[in-house]
Amino acid sequence: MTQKNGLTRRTLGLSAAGTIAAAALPRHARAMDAVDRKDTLIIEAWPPGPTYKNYANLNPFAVGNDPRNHIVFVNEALFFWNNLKAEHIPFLATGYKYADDYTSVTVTLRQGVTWSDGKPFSADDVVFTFEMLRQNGEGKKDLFLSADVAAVLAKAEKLDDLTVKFNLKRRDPRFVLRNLTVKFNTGIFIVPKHIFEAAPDVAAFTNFDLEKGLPLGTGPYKIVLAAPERIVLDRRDDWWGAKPGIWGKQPGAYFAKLPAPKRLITVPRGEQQQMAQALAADQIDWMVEAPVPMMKKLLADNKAITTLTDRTPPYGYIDWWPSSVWFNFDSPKVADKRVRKALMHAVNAKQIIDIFHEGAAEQSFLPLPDFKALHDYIVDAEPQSKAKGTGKFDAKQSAALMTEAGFKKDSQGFWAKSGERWSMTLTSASALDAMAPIIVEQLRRQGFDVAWNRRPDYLQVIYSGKTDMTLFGHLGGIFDPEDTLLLYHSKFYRPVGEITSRFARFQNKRFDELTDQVGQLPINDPKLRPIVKEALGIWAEEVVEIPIAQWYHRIPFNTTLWTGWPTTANPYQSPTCSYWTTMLVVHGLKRA
Amino acid sequence: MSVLEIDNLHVGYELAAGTLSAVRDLSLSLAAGERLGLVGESGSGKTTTALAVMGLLRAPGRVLGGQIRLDGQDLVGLDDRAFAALRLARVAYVPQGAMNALNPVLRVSDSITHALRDHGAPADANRIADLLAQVGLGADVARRFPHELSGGMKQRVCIAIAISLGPRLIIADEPTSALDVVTQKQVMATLRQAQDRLGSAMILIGHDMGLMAQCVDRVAVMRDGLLVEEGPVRRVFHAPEAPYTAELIRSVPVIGQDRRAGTAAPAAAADLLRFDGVEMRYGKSLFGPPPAPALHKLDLVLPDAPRILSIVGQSGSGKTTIGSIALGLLAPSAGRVLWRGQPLAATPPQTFRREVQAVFQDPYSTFNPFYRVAHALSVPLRRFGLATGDAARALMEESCRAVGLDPSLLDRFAHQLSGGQRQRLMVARALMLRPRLLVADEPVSMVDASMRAAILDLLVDLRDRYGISVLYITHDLATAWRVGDDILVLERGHVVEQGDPDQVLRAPSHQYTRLLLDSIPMPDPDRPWSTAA
Amino acid sequence: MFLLRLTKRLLLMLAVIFTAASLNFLLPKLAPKDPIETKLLELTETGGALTDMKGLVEAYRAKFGLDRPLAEQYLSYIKDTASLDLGQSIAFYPARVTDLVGRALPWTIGLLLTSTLIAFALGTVLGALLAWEGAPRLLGLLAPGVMVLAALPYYLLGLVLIYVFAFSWRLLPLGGGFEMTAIPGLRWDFVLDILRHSLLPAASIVLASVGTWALAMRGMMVTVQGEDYMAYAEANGLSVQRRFFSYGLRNALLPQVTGLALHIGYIAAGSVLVERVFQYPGLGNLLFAAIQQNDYFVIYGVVFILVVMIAVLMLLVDMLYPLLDPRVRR
Amino acid sequence: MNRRLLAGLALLGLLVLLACLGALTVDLDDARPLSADVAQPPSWDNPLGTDTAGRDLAAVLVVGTLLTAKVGLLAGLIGIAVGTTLAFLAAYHGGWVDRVISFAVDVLLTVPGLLVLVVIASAWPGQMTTTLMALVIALLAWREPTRQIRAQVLVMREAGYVRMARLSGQGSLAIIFQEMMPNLMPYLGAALVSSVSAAILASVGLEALGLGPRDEPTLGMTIYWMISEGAFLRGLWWWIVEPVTILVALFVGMYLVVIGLDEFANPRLRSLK
Repeated sequence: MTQKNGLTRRTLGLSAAGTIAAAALPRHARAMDAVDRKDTLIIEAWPPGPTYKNYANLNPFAVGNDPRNHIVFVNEALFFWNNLKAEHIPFLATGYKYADDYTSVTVTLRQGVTWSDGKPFSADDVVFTFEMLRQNGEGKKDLFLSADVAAVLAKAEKLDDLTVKFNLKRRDPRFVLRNLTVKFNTGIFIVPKHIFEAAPDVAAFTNFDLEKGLPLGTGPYKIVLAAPERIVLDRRDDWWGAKPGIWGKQPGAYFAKLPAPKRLITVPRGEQQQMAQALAADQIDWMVEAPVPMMKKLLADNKAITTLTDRTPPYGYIDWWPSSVWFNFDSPKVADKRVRKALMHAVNAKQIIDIFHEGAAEQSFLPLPDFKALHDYIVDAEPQSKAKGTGKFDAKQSAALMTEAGFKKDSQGFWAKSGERWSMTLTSASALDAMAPIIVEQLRRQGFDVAWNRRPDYLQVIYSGKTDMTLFGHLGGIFDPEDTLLLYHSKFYRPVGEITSRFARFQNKRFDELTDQVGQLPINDPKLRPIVKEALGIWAEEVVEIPIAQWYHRIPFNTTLWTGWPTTANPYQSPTCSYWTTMLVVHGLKRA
Repeated sequence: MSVLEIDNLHVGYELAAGTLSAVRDLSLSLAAGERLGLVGESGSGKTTTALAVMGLLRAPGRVLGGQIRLDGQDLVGLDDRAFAALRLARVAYVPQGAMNALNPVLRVSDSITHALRDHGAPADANRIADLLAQVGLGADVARRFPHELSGGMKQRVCIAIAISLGPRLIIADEPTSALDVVTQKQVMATLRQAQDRLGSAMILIGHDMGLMAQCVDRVAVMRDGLLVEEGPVRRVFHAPEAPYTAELIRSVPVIGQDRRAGTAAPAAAADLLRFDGVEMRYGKSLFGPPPAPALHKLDLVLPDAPRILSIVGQSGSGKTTIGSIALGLLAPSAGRVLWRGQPLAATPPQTFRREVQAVFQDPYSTFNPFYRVAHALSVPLRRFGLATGDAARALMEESCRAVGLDPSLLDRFAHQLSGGQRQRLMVARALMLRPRLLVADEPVSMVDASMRAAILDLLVDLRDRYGISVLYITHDLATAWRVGDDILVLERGHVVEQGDPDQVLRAPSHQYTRLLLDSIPMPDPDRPWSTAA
Repeated sequence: MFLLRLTKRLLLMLAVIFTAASLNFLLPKLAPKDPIETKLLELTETGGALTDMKGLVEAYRAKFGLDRPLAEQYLSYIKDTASLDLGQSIAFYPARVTDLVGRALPWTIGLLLTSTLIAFALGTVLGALLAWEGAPRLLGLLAPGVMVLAALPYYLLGLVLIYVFAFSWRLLPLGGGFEMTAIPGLRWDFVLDILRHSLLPAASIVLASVGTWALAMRGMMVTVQGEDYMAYAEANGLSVQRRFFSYGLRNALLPQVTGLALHIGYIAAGSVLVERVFQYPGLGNLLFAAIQQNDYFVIYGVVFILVVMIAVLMLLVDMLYPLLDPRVRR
Repeated sequence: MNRRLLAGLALLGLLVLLACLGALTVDLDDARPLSADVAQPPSWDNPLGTDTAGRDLAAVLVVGTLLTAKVGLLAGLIGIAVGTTLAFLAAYHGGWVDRVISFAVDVLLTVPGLLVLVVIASAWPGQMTTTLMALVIALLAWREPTRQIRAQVLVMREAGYVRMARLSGQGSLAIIFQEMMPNLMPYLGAALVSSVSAAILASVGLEALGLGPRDEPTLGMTIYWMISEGAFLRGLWWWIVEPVTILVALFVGMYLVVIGLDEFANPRLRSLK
């Protein structure tokens, strides 16, 4: 009797729970048409779940804005970049021309582009977007990326409705690629002037009001529902890009039609095992990322799951984030080059790759990702790195260097100097949490008393230089090595305690000179190769870091409902759903 | 025909170690309208007998033999359901602890309704009011909760429930032991009237021979599970056959007999303890009205000579408060307490502690369960620097012998001793410390009747042989009369009368004292309770 | 008299809330983690190096008043909190804390409140039966199981349930509030979906706490059974049901109810881990995310709500207890 | 001795025995990464299998049990010591001391413990260790003991033997330590074990949230790694079953001891077998 009672009570209680929860659901939901699951693409989005904390913010320049995934379906950029093919894709723009001295650039815009409210897209919008950022960067500084724009842009001016001239503060042959082109998680989307100019405080402007048609963009999707747990976008069949003739002879003909999914649903990033199971169960179509062991399990569980390299290793493509153990040049513990080198020879990158990547990655010898655009530079510099012993596991040499530097092993087998054990800390990026214990253990086995420092404020520890070593990736060059070299440029140096994004705190005059020279030359200039090679030689000589491995983005997608994903044979875009180029992948999908 | 017949009843507890008999060879019979007193000390088997009749024995307790017949029906071996139906409907029970017998979260009307309904009887407001009226309670009582009733009212409610279904037999298990004498008398009257009206038989269980003499037709005396004596009340009281019965009757102190007063008060001796306008209010109230005083401006003098001062009053009269103040455990809200002419606050605590000791009502809780009982005696010896080691042990053993205790008891724990032994130990402790003043707060109220006289005699001994003054606090006028050199009667914090017990109790001038005196049940069926109540 | 007691009790409650809120202000400030730097560094970690972080940091510090002296920040915090203005999130600027909390609260209350009440009801009856002498023998077999469950923390049980029901047997979803493909709305299928998702987390809470309630109840019931009124009820031949429910259960329940109110107050704070394990979109998850980013204002907001909830519940128990127990009515 | 107490002690004893046996037979250095092949099921070489960083789980569980017990004991002991002291101060002294202590407990009981623990854990300049973890947990571990023991002392203060001790000239300290403390022992014992249990609960919880000492293989960290490295999805059952089993045994054992001691301290509960 009791049990029966209990069960009914439970059911009653739970339905009460359900009603409460359902009642709390979105005020922002609009009446929605039912769309078949077969026409729906479900994407795991980047911001960590289980909820979007900021789902009602579609302002690309708001600092606290996480769901940029949705901005990418609503707003579009002047240019995109396809990293896999090193291809520049004109989008809202059709082309650009630098002045001879690279102090200005003129961009021509595409004809026939319209905002979702029907108003034409024009040079006014582009000028407005960039001038707003520049002025903010010179003044209030509270918009995302505004300081970066203000650092280089003197003024954006409209020449005519379809032509914009960007006057620069200095010679910059990479202005278009860096600022007008969207790739990975960088670049600037164009926003409508007639909406944003009405906002009194752009930093606090949410650009979100479904009733009023906000957010308003040029992109092919409009948001129909935004809730903490879901964002739903429906295809706009009046998208400008679907009109015949508008793309001219531009390659990538897949633009000239409406994207196939009638509806996109994004869910906040979940716990990996949970999302993997959802993917295997066809509940979602596209996952942010899966590490190798999980990928193997996924491929085994569901025949419809595939990756860029299909069902074979490395199950993905190289990302801009090769992993390294970075030395903090301001730390007295690693100030001696022999110590750095000894540490380097104590690390066995092969073993790390075998365990962490289950063998599905390559060791790296440079701070550069092996991109198509960077491959030549790697070919140039890798032999010289190897010659200097970079990335070589050699316990004997490690010990010899330590002895040479005046160290002795203490009773417990750890290196000590004048009786004092040489204790060091290694701090890791969250994505490398599982790699850190392996490295720490390798170092300890060679007598280095290294402790893994994983504090809740690890980012501040890293960027303010309060650790001896950092296990991290590289957010460097994409289309050429300049951005990578800038990671070591001393003009960004800040003393320990102050935040700087260049946390190597490396200072080398010659290296600075070479980097500055690179910055003056346009990409693909043949003069670049020897300069870059010399700079990377200094990097290897000074043992700036211990390169570990190329970082792979392993993105599983489910072909049960959607096919046409990028493949090695047709790498039309990086298939990463957390990148701002996601929309271009959606353009390529077909219904299964 | 008899309502109840018990033949050779044998009740025992079947334990792993063997069977422990609680009642043996008990035979009794009871006719309609008859009242039987079942007398005995704790452990004598009287309550076990009642439980057996009602089928309430709990495992491992069991009826091992004999018969219990109610109106000719044999009850032994009935199942739970049959017994449940029989209870209240045919055998009603008036509990001992009426204070806690009523479910605290139910209104009186609910308690009555439950009793009626569960026996298939209708229950409505009229019926309830009628029942309450039969026990002398107003209809408004029905809406009240137990905690809103006085002890006497609660007991009456229990009587109302007991008679609600017109039972053949009422078992009243010490129904008034928690009540003061005045209320006891009223409740017993109500119970008897109700029983008379129903014409049912009644068993009154108790140990108070006075009460028995006043209330029952026949008396059965039990001891260690055996029936010692049984007979009409007059015969038993006037010519007890068993020596045990005689001892029980004798142990009831009676005013006017056997007084053990000391010497006359010395004139103009120095004061030992003096209360000057002492007043006590409990609790503080930030807002609201100030709480009523537990003690009104009290003046009290204890001369510096061995005397026993009896303080008498009902519960709530403030007598225990006087004891606590005298012990220095409680500071008065107003007035002064002088110890040998010095304000108490100015007396060195160590000296004062040595000179004033106490014996409390509940001797069990005054022993720390963690230690052997010797601890309670050795600590003050050490603390007051009187003796240590072997000397202390010798002293403790000596005082044990002085109160008639085997010194080997010192090495036991409190729960291994009887109530009387524990209380004697406390007296031994007082004796050993030779204080000037002993505060004895109800020292015999939780002790079996036979032990009572012995302990009271010990108090007298303290005075006479060791020169210790005693503040004897009690609700029992008879014992106060017996040992007191002076008496003080308290009513709700006021002293209504004080002086020589002979005068005060033989010729009370205050009607409250008279009321108390009249309410005492005399252990003599021929001296009936006066009808004054 | 009642009003007086209420006033006094209210004053005490306000004092507790005020002190707790002040403590709440200081705690996150103790951490070396700067929420603005953290936020920007997170952007840097994924989005490439920001050239001039300093300017952004300062702009936002001024925006949130974090550049002012601590005492001044404290005063305005107290003032805002007193007027129930919980401010804006730092990490999700310009989202309002009230909105964030308001969105999370129903999930937490829906899941935790109902499962706690179910556990309470089941546990109380079970505990009472375990102590009841006339209860079926079979129940005794449950006792060890109940004891094991009582000893286990929610999250451990949650992990076991996930492994068995979600991974091995794939009967129930792994976590989340509702299906990935589901479109929220007030429809039956959606409500059912929410129920399906709440089954495992609810079960882990119910199972893990049912034992605790049962054992507490068992103890009280044993005590109550020793009371005179129980013996008296039996001596009056009252029915078993009557004695069990109106006499035993009813009286043993009193301290349980006090426990329940306190427990409800703690569930939100105490079940962060359950919400984490099940990726449940409630207050616990919000609080944990805020703590990770040291998002002062969200922490302040969530903790303040929790503190008020607990304090009010304690007050309610104090004030309502007399209704349950007539003895303390004055 | 009652059955529950015995069962609880037996369970805890078994854990201690296993830990000791393990400490003798297993190379404890194998609890560090790279000690064996990764993600291997139980085998002759690694009787309890290995995790994805190549830790030998047999060694991990031995070391982890000891470390977790250390955290629990340290925090629990501090909590109970501070709690008892404050409780006696409050209950015996009364007046404003009592009011201040009770108010502090009231306030702290309304603040979510996790928040405080996380904040303090991250405020520490160095890295998290098990000892630090224990100290952090101890910061809040005294609240419940204070409240419970205070109530107990308030009742005991009224006992006849305490009154008697005062009449025997015992001072406050003597009354507390000689008269009250011995009778509180079973109660304090139960409070200590629940305090240890609560501390272990808190530490495992914090660790499972990723806030634990990453360099030390406590049971909570084992749970953390097992979740974060996808043991569920990859079906590494031995990695899940083993730490969970030990934690269950630990919690159940302590729980049985607590209720056993409670029954000991509160004879009324004894009547039920």
